[in-house]
Amino acid sequence: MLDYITSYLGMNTTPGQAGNVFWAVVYILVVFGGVSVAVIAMNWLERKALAHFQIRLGPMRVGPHGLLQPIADAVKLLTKEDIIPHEADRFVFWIAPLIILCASFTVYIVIPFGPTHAITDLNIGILFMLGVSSLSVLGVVMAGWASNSHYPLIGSLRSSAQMISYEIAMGMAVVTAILMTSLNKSGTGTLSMIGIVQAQQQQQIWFLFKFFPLGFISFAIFAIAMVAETNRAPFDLPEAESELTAGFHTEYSGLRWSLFMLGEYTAMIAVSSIAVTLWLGGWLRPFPNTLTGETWDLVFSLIPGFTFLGLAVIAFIGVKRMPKHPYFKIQTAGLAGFGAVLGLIGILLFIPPVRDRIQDIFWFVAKVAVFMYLYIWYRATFPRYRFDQLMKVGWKVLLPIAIGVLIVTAILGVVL
Amino acid sequence: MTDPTTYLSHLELGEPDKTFLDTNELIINMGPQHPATHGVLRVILKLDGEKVLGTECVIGYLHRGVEKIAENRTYTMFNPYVDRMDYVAAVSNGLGYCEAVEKLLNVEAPPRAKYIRVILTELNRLASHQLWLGTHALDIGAMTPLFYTFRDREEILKIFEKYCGARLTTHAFRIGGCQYETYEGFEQDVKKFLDFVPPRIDEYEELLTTNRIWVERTRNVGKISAADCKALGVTGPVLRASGVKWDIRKALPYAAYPEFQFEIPTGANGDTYDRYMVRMQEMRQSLRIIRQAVEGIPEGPIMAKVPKVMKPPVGEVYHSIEAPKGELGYFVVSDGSTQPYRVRVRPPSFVNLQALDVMVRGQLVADVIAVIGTLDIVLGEVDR
Amino acid sequence: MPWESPLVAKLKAQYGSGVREANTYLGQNYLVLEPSIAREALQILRDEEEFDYCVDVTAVHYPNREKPFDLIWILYSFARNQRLRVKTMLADGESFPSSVAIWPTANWLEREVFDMFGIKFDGHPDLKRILLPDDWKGHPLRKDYGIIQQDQEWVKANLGIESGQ
Amino acid sequence: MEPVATPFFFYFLSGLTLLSGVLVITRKNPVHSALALILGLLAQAGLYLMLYAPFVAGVQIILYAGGIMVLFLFVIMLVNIERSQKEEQFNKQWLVGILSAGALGGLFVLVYTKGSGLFPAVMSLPVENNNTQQVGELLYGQYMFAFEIASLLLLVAIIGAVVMAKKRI
Repeated sequence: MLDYITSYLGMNTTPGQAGNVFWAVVYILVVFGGVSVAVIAMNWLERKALAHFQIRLGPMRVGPHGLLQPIADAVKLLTKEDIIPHEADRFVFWIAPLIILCASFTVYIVIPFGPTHAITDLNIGILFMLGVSSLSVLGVVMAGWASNSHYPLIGSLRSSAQMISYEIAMGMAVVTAILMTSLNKSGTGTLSMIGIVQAQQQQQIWFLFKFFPLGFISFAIFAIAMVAETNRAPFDLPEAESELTAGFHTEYSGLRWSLFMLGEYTAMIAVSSIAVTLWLGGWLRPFPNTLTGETWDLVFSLIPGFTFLGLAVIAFIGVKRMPKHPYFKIQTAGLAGFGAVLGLIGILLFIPPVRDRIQDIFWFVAKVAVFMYLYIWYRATFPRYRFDQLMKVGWKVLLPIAIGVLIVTAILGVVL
Repeated sequence: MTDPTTYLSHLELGEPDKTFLDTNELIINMGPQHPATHGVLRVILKLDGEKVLGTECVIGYLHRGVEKIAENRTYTMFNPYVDRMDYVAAVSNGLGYCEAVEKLLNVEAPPRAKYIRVILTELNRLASHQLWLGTHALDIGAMTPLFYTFRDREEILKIFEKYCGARLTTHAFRIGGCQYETYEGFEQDVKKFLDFVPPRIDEYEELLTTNRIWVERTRNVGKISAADCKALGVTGPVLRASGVKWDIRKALPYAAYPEFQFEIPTGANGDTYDRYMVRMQEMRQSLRIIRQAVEGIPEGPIMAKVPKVMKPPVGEVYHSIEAPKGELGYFVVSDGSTQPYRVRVRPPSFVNLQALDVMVRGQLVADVIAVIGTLDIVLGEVDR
Repeated sequence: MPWESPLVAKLKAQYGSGVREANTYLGQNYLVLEPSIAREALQILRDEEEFDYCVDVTAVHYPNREKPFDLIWILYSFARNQRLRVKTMLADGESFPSSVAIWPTANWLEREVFDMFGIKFDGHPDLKRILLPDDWKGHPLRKDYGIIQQDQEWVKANLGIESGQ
Repeated sequence: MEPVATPFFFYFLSGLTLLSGVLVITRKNPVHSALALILGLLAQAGLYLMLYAPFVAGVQIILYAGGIMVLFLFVIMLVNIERSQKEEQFNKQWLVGILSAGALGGLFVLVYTKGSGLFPAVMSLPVENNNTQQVGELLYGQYMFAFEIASLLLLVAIIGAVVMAKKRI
């Protein structure tokens, strides 16, 4: 048994491909837990960052700087009364949030956090991701219909029309990136997520910069479409509260509503991961081809550790700036403890074996975090599109450009 | 509640597009409880898909009978009531009423009082426009301007609070002048505000003016021509955005306005974007007026000689001012007693709201929200 | 103080004694017209004299008079930058031709006059109450309507409370 | 990777497909039927995966479960469900039904008993890794003509839909 467990450590592949059930389960648990924690962190960060965009403080009461606010919210949501409208279709009403949640989480099976850090590597990886994430439309439609009320129904119709429309432009952009994997000496492309990153490694270029500006345009299309796909501002029409109150989840409350939120944030992280994998070199560190050599490797491998130490320092500065009143004693201690944990992680990341295994994940997560921040930034900056304008952007702007880029990329690939 | 379809009976509604697949028109109720109707406005929409075929406003949910109250109060007692109509521009309401009664009494406020009135009214115009901008942007989906405008509006309310003790329903003026002399440091406060606010207005404009989504959401939305504006009696920024250079402060000046120099900003297309631009420029013009007023404020008394018990001679007078929303008129009839025989308020929001139907026909549901926002109505004034 | 102007002269020439008064009070001009010619005169004021903006339509109730209602139009001309009040007197229950066809803005304003005074306008496209509920009884701005008076039946039926009187 | 518990998954997925098929025709509420149909399509995708056809499985999920069924649901949601619930669920063409069911059953039995000669006894194990490439090569090589005809047909259908639904273009 122990052999079965340790044998995987020597293998240079994902647990899924190695057929090692134990490690696969471990990875699933880690990814599931990690994503849940990330969603909670994202929730806090969004409220905090949005508040600072809007010259507010955001949550400040629960825990130091509101760090425990998401937990308090979660407890509140779990203990809230669970309301199902009288005329609702109970079964569909009940299953809709689960479908969204399952669709968003299943996607993580193929996301490569590192060359071996993925639950499995399917050879249709990207296709699988697009397919499964398109299933969440079903959840939206079902939720809107099952509520048996006008506003949710209109919200879900808008939402699913939007998601289906943007899926097409998104798919075209993805195909452009996949096409780029095959433009090498041997002429073999791949749909596998790990394979795509490895292709970028072999070609010594992030696809963002390949055939400049073609790679960049396709990336931009994807970046716009993915915001629409996740129903976030400025494409948050289904949830346009000034028109439709809360869109398809108007009738939901408590735990079920929080499942929708969990699904939304999970999907945001998932599509950002696709963008990172396809265009930003996945787990590869910045400048892999210009800043080469052992020294640079060392320098970049130290960055994760320093990042966490830096966060710890910020936490300790926060401790110093806490009011000295005894009322804040627990909060101050909590913040100091949080800083200490961050610092400890930072120090752990300097140990060479850990460092080498972790730094892939660090770079991947760092790139995804940039996208998460962009989501918040969009939300603070942009007004909302109108429905016909949204459709116009999707069908008349993004789709033709995406097809054009695809064709030009294909021609360039044949010519060069 | 009455069946909403009965309301639509009189409208000559457009017919839905006849196509191979016929769609039915849909009648939905927006409000009175709806986040985007700015209070308790109820709009009944007749839709073909998302296209608006016709609307009908149902108002009166906030009716308090202000005009009836006026007939049962003395001239002085009625003064605070007018603040409750357009509660985001209470100072303007008070100015209009005080000047109307002064006209009836044939007295004139002393110059210093007039200057104080201009300063406070223009500050109030700024506050009203800021509130409008924040809520209008929020309706269209931009959250952030709301907080920026409220931050700066706070400074204005602080000045009001220091001047008269109230922030919203100020009751700042009395018939014949002002009750309070400016507090110590009033001019410094206003000047500090004048220096602080122009970059903040730039900040709002940075977020919206050239924002592509904002422009697309507002340009060619809720268009109304100058002729329609005049026919429908629409006044204020809505009229000016349609290209009519008309402002009561210039056309029929009152208070100390003839002494100040300012421009009347106008638009060309009469769409929501133009109205936005007009109001933004009006904010800057207001600052210009305030600066001139603060720098040129004369010394002297602040109260004209008015009797304690006011008994205006028998007669009637109509006086109107340029409120932030448009022409705010008071028609006061005196029968020689201490109580007004009749006070009629000509509310700009009420008359402007009538143009909603013209502005949204043929547009989409989302535009209805944008148009309600751009009309800048306050339901307290619509329903009185 | 009598008001002399070409406009008044023209109207007087056309209608004679139909123009009962043309005065200026506190610098504000007003005309008092006979109800029989008022509608026509309003049309002339807009078409020929450029009073293209109807500021307000309102009424005043004088219960002791023979014709208890003053119906008042406040007009403005953009071209002349001039305001003008036009008044006419109506008996109780007498209706008046609607001016919506002249100024569309009169639509809601006339509805409000109907709501508050009970003056009916013939030819109004949709004459019904505007501020008060549709089935309310009484017209509150008439002088014989007390300030705390309510439609007790309506209050009881719609709000489920006893009227506070 | 070696397949794990193949017979179990085969019977599980087949059972699921059959069950959802029965549900599709027995549910009174059309939305429930559509949901059952989606379940069946997903189970079929699993079966494709077991046949080493991951590309087909992925396309099945994207197109059928994610795309076409959403459109189905759109239409069903917008029609009046109360009316359809009152209508009689099965029509009276049981004779035709029995005949066709019998014919299909007979065919199955025939294939099961006599079909051993038609199929190879041992199936050659397909290569999993370049499945997608093979599909692409077949589509754009051998079956190019058929593929293009199909795409032309779809284009005509799209234009037809637009013309029917919109008066002014």
